[in-house]
Amino acid sequence: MISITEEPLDLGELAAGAFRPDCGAVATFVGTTRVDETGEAQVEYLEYEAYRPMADRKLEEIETGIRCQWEVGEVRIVHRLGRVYPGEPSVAIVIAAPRRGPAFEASRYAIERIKEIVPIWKREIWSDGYVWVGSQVATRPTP
Amino acid sequence: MISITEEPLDLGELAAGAFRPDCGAVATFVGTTRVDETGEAQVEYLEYEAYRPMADRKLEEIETGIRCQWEVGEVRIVHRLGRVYPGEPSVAIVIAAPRRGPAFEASRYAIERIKEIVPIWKREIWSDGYVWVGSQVATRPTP
Amino acid sequence: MSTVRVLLFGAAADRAGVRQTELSPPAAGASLEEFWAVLAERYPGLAPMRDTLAFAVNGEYARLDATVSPGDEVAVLPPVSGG
Amino acid sequence: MSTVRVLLFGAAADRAGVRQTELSPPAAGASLEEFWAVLAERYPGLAPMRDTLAFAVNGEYARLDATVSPGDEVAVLPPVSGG
Repeated sequence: MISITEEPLDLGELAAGAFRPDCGAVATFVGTTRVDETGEAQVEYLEYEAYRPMADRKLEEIETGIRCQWEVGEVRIVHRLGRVYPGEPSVAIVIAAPRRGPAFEASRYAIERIKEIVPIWKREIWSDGYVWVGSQVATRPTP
Repeated sequence: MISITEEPLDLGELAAGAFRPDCGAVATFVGTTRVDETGEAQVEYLEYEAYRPMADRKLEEIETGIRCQWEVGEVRIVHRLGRVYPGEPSVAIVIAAPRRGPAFEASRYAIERIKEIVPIWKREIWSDGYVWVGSQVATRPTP
Repeated sequence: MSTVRVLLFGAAADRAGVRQTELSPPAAGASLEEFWAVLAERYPGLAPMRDTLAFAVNGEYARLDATVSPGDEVAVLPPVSGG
Repeated sequence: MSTVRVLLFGAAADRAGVRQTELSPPAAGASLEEFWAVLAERYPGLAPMRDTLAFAVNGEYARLDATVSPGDEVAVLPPVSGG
């Protein structure tokens, strides 16, 4: 199950739905907005945008890549868009598999591939300007 | 936070409590009772027992081992005792870390070490007898 | 349709000052690289980003030697930063 | 206290037919190995498990050459199967 959404992520609900009697291992990963501080300034929130429907297709490709490489039961990937406050999850991955090795490996693979190929961008909104993460484009004073 | 309990595990609650603004990655692992079937027979439930307080101390050692090897914020390990039905979680591990590599590695390490050193045992209760997992001791007919 | 629809994202939209535009390919059978030259001329703020950008044609990553034809959708993609 | 408290778990308790017992060490300064011989004689069902068992003395894994003294707690641990 692949989803790109503006709604808050509920890991408990997402994981609970992935439990299956034939899967003894459920590995999950949640990425949250980490708060950096630079002197007086701080991150107020992050803003995510996506190129859809390409982003949806790339997430589906990642699920397909997982199913080709590992024996897994459930694959759930949810990515948030819009405004995400510090400490809130921006991405959640849940992999249920018969055995734990594939569950761990597939969840790690999913987040690495998301960061490589899925056309989603985030901007840190600081108290003194913004920064496009991963690009040298910003309005806030250089630290 | 280390806990050995007869209560059901609530992953959502456990993970939610681990989110921290200085930790951008939360990796979790949940082990559930996988249902095997052998011909007519099936696993009705599992029964876990522990040598306490040694088991508690070994879980604490695992937390210490994690904190020595990786930069992590929160470490939460909960293991159930008593009767656990198929599909129910028997163990939950939550690691919150500033970066995802240590979160993944520490959660994998935790489950591997639990299975190596923590004095906890499980018995599969089948419709036709029981099996001590990992020992050649059983009352059910040999498959 | 004689033009190409151009979508810009993230820092690229920021630098160009637009999120979407229409542009004609410079010639029949023009490559993405030739199309980029026209785009960068129109939006000079994009030019310095060149080496960091990826492109998609009709929703799939494309190389600079891909052909851009009228009716296509070209997306300008800064380094992705999801997760 | 002149005896050693013995705790048995999992398949070992099953085979011995008890989960807890008291036993005197065979001699002053006896090793865990010597103590095990007495235990296996008392509970013959345990003997075939020998190579699979681990032991703890006073709540920590112990080697067979560890000393077992009156007042100690010895635990008989089949292969752990938590998780």
